[in-house]
Amino acid sequence: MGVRVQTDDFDLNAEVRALTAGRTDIGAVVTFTGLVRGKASDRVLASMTLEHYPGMTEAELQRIDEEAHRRWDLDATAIVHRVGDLRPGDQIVLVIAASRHRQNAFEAAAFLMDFLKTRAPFWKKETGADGVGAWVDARESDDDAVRSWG
Amino acid sequence: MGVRVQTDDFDLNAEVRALTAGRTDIGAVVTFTGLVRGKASDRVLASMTLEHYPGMTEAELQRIDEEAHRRWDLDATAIVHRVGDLRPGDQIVLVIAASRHRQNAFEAAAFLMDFLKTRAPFWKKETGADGVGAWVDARESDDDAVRSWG
Amino acid sequence: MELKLVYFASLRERLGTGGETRDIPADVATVGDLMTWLKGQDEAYAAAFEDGAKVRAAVDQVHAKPETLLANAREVAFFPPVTGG
Amino acid sequence: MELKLVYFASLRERLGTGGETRDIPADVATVGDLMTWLKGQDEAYAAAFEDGAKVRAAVDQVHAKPETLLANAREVAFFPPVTGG
Repeated sequence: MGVRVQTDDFDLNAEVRALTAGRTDIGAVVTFTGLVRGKASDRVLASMTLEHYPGMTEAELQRIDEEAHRRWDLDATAIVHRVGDLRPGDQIVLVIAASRHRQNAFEAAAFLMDFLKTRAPFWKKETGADGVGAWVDARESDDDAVRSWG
Repeated sequence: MGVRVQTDDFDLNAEVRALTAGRTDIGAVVTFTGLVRGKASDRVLASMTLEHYPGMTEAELQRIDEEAHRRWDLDATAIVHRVGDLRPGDQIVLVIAASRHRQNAFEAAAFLMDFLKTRAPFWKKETGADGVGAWVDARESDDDAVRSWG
Repeated sequence: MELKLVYFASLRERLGTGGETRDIPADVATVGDLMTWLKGQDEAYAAAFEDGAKVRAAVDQVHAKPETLLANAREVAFFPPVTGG
Repeated sequence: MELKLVYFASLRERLGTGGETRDIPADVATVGDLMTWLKGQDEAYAAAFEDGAKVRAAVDQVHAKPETLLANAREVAFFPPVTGG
């Protein structure tokens, strides 16, 4: 239910607690954390810069989140995405889905990530250890993942 | 790769960091946390007691974990399960699957939970607000979930 | 054959014990045989093992079926379907 | 019609600007028309919009297709396929 775009890092415990604190109706919490990998197609990375479309990003994440709540019986969800300069090992994105039952939570978290990947207006530029920058190409497998949800 | 059975609570951040610290090859971390719900089939719970089969539990969790590593390309996994007396809202179980790509991590985490639910020798006894204790019945949907993995 | 038997959860409560060591006749070859033999011991066992479909077993800490051979087993466990997670 | 145009990522770099306000002719009715019209402006636009399949658009911050009508749009965005997450 909360979507956020920020340059700051996020804290997994704090984000989960914000959803579950004081509640005893939630039986299952699934989190997905995306991290910057140190190698991309055999290229060693020095850093990654995330650009986004302020305004549309938040609106689109909100739309994706609402769609997840329409499709599954969820008690709480959260999406946090970082922008700006990141380094290998840094956290990029966090998705949380909480529900009474585990299958809803797993499916909704996977759905949120699949749709975020193909619809939320973020763009990654990688800078190699050689100092050369290159925009990341979109992956066809991500489009396939979205189509699989019908 | 680590499986643990303990009475103490666990810390999500610490468990994830133990798997990812100092690594830059992991792109995706999926966690599942199971919590004690305050109501079970309209019965208000005061507490829950988890019994297990010491020795077999750890061995079975290890077997389930190894099977996940055979089926998916995973960088790291962890399973932590609590035993003893728990209250509504308490954490019961944690599963973590880390991989280069998100689909592996999602599928492996769901697989670990489905198999843990039907194979790991744990038994829950619920005590209602009325003081009456009752062993929890196994759910057929859990058996179905395991069969779906083939 | 001397065998360590262990019981868990509702089965442990019904039998009033978490485990015991028993001398098992030589013709008790499988887990199913053992359940049948235990049922014949007294009323408490008969009641606990009555609904065989609800009793699961492990031999030396590995899940077993009624047809699983006891062979040189040291420990056989009986328990209801598991409910962890 | 006055329209705010915004560009992101590789498209922004190619055009050398993150955005501009343009006066669009009345016969530019759809997102596709707008792309065709921009391509005719100069070589930088022609190059940036050359591979139409790799350019995505949003109208007033909602994903759009080439056939999406501009109608009373205030802001149109062009960008490559997204790569977040």
